[in-house]
Amino acid sequence: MVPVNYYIALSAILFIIGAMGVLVRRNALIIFMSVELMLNAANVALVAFSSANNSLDGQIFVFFIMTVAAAEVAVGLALIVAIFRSKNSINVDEINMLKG
Amino acid sequence: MNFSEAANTGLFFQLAPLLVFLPLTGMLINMIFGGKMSEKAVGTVASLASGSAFVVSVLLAYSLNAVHGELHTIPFAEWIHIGTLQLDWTFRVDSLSTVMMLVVSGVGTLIHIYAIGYMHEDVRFKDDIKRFRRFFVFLNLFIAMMMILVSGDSYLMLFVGWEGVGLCSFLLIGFWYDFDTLGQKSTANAEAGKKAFIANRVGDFGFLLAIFTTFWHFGSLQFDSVFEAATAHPDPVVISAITLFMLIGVTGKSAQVPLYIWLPDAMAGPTPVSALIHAATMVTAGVYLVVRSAPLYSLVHSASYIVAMIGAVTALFAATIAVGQYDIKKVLAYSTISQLGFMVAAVGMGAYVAGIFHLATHAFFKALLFLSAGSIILGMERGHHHLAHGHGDHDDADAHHDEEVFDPGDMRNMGNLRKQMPITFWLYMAGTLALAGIFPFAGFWSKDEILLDAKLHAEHFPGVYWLLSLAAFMTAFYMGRQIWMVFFGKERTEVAKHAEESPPVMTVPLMVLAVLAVFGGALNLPFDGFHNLGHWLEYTIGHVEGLPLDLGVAGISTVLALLAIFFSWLLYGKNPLKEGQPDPLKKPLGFLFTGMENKWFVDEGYKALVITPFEKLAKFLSIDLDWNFWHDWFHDSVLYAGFKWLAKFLSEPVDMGIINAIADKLAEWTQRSSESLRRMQNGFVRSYALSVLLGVVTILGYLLFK
Amino acid sequence: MTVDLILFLILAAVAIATALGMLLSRNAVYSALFLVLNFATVAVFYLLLGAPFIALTQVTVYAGAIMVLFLFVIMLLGTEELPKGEGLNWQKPMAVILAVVLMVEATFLIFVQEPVADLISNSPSADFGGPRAIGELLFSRYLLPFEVTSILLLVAMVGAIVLTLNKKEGGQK
Amino acid sequence: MNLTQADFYTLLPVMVLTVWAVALLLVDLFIPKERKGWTAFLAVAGLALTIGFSLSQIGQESSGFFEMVVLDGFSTFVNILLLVSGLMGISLAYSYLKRMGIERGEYYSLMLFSIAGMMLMAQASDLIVVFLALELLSIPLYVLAAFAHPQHDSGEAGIKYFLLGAFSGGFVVYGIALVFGATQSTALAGIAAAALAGTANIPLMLAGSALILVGFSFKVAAVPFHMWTPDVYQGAPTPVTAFMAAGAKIAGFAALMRVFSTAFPSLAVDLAPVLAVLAALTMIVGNVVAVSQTNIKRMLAYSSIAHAGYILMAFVAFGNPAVSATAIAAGIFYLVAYALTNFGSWSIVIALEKEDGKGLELEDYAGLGKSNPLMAAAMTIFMLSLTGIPPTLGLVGKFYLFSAVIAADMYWLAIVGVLTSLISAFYYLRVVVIMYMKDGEPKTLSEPWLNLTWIAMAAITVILGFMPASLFNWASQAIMKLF
Amino acid sequence: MDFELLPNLVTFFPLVGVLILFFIKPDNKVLVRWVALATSLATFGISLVLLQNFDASNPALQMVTNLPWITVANWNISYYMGVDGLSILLILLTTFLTPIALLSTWSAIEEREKDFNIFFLMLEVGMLGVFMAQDLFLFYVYWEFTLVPMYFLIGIWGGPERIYASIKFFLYTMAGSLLMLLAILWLGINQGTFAVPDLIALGGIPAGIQTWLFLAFAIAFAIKVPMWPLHSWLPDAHVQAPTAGSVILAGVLLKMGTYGFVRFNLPLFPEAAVKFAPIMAGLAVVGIIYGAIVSYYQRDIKKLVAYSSISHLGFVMLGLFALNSQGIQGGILQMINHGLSTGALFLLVGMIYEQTHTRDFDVYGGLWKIMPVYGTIMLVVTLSSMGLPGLNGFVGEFTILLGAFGSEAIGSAWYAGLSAIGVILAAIYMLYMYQKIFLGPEGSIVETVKEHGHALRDLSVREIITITPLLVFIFWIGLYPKPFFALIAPTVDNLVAVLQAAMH
Repeated sequence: MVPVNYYIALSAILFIIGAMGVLVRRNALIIFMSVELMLNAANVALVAFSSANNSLDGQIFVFFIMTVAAAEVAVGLALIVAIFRSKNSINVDEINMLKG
Repeated sequence: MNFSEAANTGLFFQLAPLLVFLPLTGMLINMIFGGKMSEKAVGTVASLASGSAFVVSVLLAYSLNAVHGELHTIPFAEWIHIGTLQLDWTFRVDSLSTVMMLVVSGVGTLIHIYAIGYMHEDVRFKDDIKRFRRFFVFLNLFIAMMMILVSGDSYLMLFVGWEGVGLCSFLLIGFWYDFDTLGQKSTANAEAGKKAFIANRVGDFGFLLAIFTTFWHFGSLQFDSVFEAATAHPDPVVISAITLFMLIGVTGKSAQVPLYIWLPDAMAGPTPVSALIHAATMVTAGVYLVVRSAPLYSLVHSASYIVAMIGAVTALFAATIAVGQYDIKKVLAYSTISQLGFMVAAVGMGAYVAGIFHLATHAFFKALLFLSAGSIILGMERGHHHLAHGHGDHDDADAHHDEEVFDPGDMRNMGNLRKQMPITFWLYMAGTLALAGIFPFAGFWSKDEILLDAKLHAEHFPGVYWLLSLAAFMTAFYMGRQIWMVFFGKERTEVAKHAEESPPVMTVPLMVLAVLAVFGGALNLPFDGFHNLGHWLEYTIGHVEGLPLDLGVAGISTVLALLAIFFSWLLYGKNPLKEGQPDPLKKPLGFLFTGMENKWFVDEGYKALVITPFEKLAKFLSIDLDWNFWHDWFHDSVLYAGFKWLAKFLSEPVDMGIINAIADKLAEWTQRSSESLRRMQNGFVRSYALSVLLGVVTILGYLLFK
Repeated sequence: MTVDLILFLILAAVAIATALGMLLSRNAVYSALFLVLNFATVAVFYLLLGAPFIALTQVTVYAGAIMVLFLFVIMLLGTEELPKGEGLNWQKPMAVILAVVLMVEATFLIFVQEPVADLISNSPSADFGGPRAIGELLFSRYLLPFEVTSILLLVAMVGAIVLTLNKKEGGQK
Repeated sequence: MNLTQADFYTLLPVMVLTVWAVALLLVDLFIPKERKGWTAFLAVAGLALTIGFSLSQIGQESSGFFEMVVLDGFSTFVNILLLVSGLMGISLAYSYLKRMGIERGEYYSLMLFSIAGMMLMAQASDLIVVFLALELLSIPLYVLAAFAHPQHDSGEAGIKYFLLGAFSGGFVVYGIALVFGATQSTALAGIAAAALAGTANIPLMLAGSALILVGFSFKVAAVPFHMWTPDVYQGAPTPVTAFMAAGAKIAGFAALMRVFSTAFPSLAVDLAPVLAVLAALTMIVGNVVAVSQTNIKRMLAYSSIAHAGYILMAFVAFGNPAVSATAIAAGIFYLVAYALTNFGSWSIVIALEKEDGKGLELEDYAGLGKSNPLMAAAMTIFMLSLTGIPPTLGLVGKFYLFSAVIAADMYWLAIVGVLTSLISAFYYLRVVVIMYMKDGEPKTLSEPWLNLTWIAMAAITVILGFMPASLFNWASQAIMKLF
Repeated sequence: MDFELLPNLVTFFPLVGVLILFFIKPDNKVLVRWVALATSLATFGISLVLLQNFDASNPALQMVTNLPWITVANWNISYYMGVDGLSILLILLTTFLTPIALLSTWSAIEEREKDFNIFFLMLEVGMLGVFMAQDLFLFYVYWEFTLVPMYFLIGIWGGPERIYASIKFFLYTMAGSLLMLLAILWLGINQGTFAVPDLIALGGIPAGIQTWLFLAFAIAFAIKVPMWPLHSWLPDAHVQAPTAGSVILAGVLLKMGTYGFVRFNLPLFPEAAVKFAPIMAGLAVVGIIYGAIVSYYQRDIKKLVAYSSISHLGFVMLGLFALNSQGIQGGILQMINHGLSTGALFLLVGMIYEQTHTRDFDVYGGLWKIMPVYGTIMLVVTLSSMGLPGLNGFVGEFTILLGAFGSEAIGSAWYAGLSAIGVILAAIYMLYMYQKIFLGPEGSIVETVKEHGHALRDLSVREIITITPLLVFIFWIGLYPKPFFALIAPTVDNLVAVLQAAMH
């Protein structure tokens, strides 16, 4: 049997990669995808814990997270599209009129 | 109840407050109604106010005599009561204070009367008639303050008067505040007043410390309780401290070395002021203070010696300067300093009677001299006006300003005034002889007593006698010089030729003073059965051995004085000074005379050592330290700019700034990142995310590894 | 080393590789596809961990629906590749440093401090993690969250419409 | 499944509001475009109705939905505060939207949804509900922030808020996962129980709680999770900003209070220093940076960050039963004070804002003291209150907070608080200076709802400044249930 | 009538005027002026009734109002007002100076007069409250509240640098008072009450903590006083403030600082007070000398007077920290004296400024001749400020120096000795000022004013009326200070007893 630690470690790695994506990519869409990866990593941890704890709560939570992710995606993509229409770019580095 | 009954029962003592309030009333009347009164009326009110104070003084003296000098204190008002600090305004009538009262109000009244005439002309020469009234207001105020000084029953009341007369001195020196002594527009007179006040304040500072020390060691400021406590527990350190602190006050008020510097400048005041305040009364307050504190001074010899030496040194020092002066009033001013030195030396040696005796005679003859000098100056002014305007048209102000500067007080401009101003001449002669100490004039007796004391106490007070004798010699010399220069020889200017004699309102009081100057010695003749002043003062300062006339001392001093006058005749009388000729002493004495002429450069020394450093310090503190450093640099640059910098630093988020700095150093991207630095303002989502992650990492790090 | 472990390691390698692929791809389409692969791999993990329902949802909803949406948008906007930008030079190194530190912290947390229970327990019942068990829970204990999610989706829908409709009407009125 | 009356009762206000919001969406379809004001009134009616229900619940306690949500004094207090904030938010928006040409019915629905999410957050007693409530409050706010898009920088505000919100949401989720792994439970009570029973993996739980803290800190804009705030506050339509500054903060703090004091009291020793440092950093950065701002919205944004720092001070005592009750009561009180003052000042910002997005620089306030003395006076009161000068509510709030910190013997934190208050005086005063001491002719908008808002807020700020006791008593009774 | 409520009436009566003013049209300047003046005069009248009902022989608080105000959790805040010997004179000074200051504005303030008067009356409320509050929180409220109107008075009606000055004033004061707030909170929480008399009665604060609390309070008050080196705000505020503002600032607001010391620092932390006495006295001495020297170098009349305040208040501080009855009584009386003299100085400077619009020494000179009444009054005030015997300044300075000289707490006569130098320096800078303005030949300003079409005139009747009351008190206190000391003495004796106990 695989120790739960390994799963958590994997989830941590994925999470960190996701976070890195937010930090280093300039494409709003990819940043967004990276956030999805972070959520996904959390899901892995939850399912692993759920299995280890022998409790379905974790899995249910994963389900909700997926739903929320879907909702976020709807709003997020709409926002990105809207921004693109006015700025003709989804480079987050160019979305910096507000600063100081 | 008849008069003597009233005197015997001490009823008159209740009049003591009037000493102060009569002059004050005069002052108030002139202040409030004076504007609508004629000059004569104003002068009369003021003179009456002062004169009535004299009457009261006489009554007090009479009553005191009637009760055999028994001390009387007349409580008048509570002043400050805090805990053990009980300060009341109580009048003290004893033999010492009555002498002072008599001198002050007596001489004062005469000078008031004289001033009516003097100021009448002075205000016209200076073209500001309105100021006539102000003069008498100040003068009355001065009398009131002087009365407080001499009649107070505690050190504090003495101090009140002490400061009060200082104020009057300031006001009167600066009376012609918009002129200088030559009548030119200037701040010089005002500065002189300020100088006097400040020098006096320095003295007062010492006096204050003396008062504090007294209070905290003897628990009171009332004279008798202080003396009682002091004699009960004579702690030499404390009493030395008190007496020496007091001495600072004395040097300030009585113009002793090193604080005398204000007095010569004080001649900027109208001449009656010089006579009254800066010769006869106020400046003797220091002498009075020492005599008043006799029980303290007699307890510590070292302090007394310092007092005596200061007096003696001053006497000689000022006399040397007087020799080199050309201004008639300046000579008298330095002479006053010198004579005050005699008095201080006397009281320092414990010769209180001699000191007070000289105080009184000096008041007479020095007032006489000053007022006569005033008469001379006015005479010169009259001559000057006569020449300038033909008919003495005072109103032509413009013409007045355009004239060449003429100094009516410069002895080099005079000469042979005996002819133009005969009355003044004779009066002046009386004063001069008294001052020079020629038998039998008043000065002879009092000065001799001091010299005798100095001689007798030479073992305890070494050097004093010689200094004083030398000073006495110089005194006779410079007075002789003055007489020859002013009254004899040829007129050195046109003005001198046209000088005019003064009116009776001025000369009559002078005559009274002249009489006093001639016969004043009668106060305390050194013969058995006389010693009147000594006996009178015994009531206050205890028994004093009346000294007999010492022919040796008297002879030496008389010979010295005559010799000095002879020398002066040789130098100034035999070959009168010509116009523009330098002083004959200049050659033989060389740099010494330069020193005398320039007052030994003391003023310059003060300027270099005290005033300039002070101004520099003030400038440094206010401009550099307080404003540039503290206000601008510290507040604006450090606090404000530092804060702004911090705000800016943080607003380009702090973590970014730090990271930036580190990154720059690590990778040496400095050049390349200058462009990105500019763009690295805010507004980048990714940077914000970085900040979030940084927070996460930090918090987790802390929680996991703490 | 058990088979499970070997399988895990292989899959983990794939998952990490695909995640890195997403992170590093210059082209957004590749990124999206890598992410789909990653999701699929993770779904296998879910199966391994006894969560078949979640695994299925992962594939259909996440990998299928959501990622397709992403692809759509990428294509729609034509933003597969961004022009090379300058700026924020220090951002990447800092991110890497932070990632490394975070990694260290995670390792410390997971393996050093009080390690989490060592083994995954065997699936206790056949139905553990199956649709039925999940469904029952969802409609009893988790009814409220379930309802909230529905509202959430509604809100998201409205929001998406508001944001895009705004533009269509020309923005200004 | 059997839903009981208790289930409904517990969540009654939230449900009413949600249903109303859904209904409003539908009704809005039938309201003509030029009459969108009706939607606003309907939304106000819904809020009023909900306030009525909430008021009726004062003093009631219950729990429902398998203890996923609770109703207690605390939640009722926060609910009412949130609903009132909603009311004010709408009163600010009513004329603004029309003026800016972005008046749409969805605005009000989205607001109601967001409020529902906030209320749910205050009532949640399970991490799953907390998470969902967080999303429910956030998603409408993302949309609202971008509501004026493409005008001004509204879109930018929206996307920044969204991306960073989602990013921080990831941390919350991962945190919850860790806590779940450590304690086998997502229920707040269950977590606390596991920790108490010793079955929990404490390091994991600690890490999880820290990540959850990050999420909340993001919502309340604590340093260093604050950086979105100025940009978003500036870019978002002003009424949204005002609502966000109050509502999101209240909800965030409410959840923080409930989660941390219910689920993690055992971690207090470890977390308190973290909170203290966060509070200090937040106060320092917020106040210091505010000084260099020239845009009033940005300045108020930093001010709101700073105030988050003050409120955070109330938490440093959490876990110390002797002082934490009053401390948290003080925190709630401060929240109220902040919310009221906040709405007051934002409403004046709106009154001066121009259609073209101008009128938001500080210099635009020059001469307000002359041209509109009453408004300037109100603004002055708000600024004084934010600074903490008597006779205002702000002083009392600071007084309570600082005394709580001192009671907890955290003197250094109190001193940081005091010093940063001093710094804050600098920029708040600048507004006053500009209004009264510089010349200008600012045009102000006079609109009944707006006027009502700032006049009422100014009055309340002063009156409560004199008589804060009853409000504070209510606040302290409200938090009793948490301990 | 229930006299117990008098303190409240005095404090809040100016609000009546504020209310009336709200309903007057700003254009109606005459009415605005009269309403404000009448209100302040009425307040003064009421404060005289207060004085009449004040039992000078009773050292305790009198006419007390003590109502619970905020009693939640562990805070017991009360609305606690009362009067005792420490405050009665300052209350009277406040009510006395306010109408005078208001009267002086009739020609000086030309725009927004209504606002000005409203702020001024509000300021009076705050100041009176400060002197009467006996609850720390209440005190803090009043204390901070005074900042606001003063801030506006400087910032709106001040000179060219008014904004800078007003902000500096605000921030400096607030900086100190925030630390005080922390100390207040510590006391309130740990001692269970905010009421000062109760706190004094409770006592028992450990010496170590007393030190910190003392410092926290002291910094707040020292900034207000201002003691060297925290004085940097003062020259700015004074110079920029309008005349009436300067009068009140110097006359009353600065006294809040010294009052704070004697009201709170000394009785609440007696041990710390004893411990700090030499340090505080040292700072006071530095302030005396420093302020005096710096004054001397000023070329702006107002600035000179401002710096002289630093010197004068140094005397007050020295007296207070002598911790004996001479020092403290002298200190309190000197607060009044400084209020009168410096208030009068600012008024007089304002009067000439209205005519000449400059305060630069260099253009002045010889005014005594042109304006004899003005010159004479100025002379009296100058002398009072210098501490000439017979005028009020002397009584205060003398008792202070005397007290400090023998103070057991300060422990060395050096402090008083050095401070006495301040007496010399005062003469130097005050006479310098007097000379520059009034003596010497006429300055260029005479011509300048003439060129503008009107000659310099002597004081108007209104101006004389404004200044005369101050002169009366300058003489009264100088000649017969007994009634004033009588009001202070019993309370101070009590205080001294506490301090003596702490010393041994």
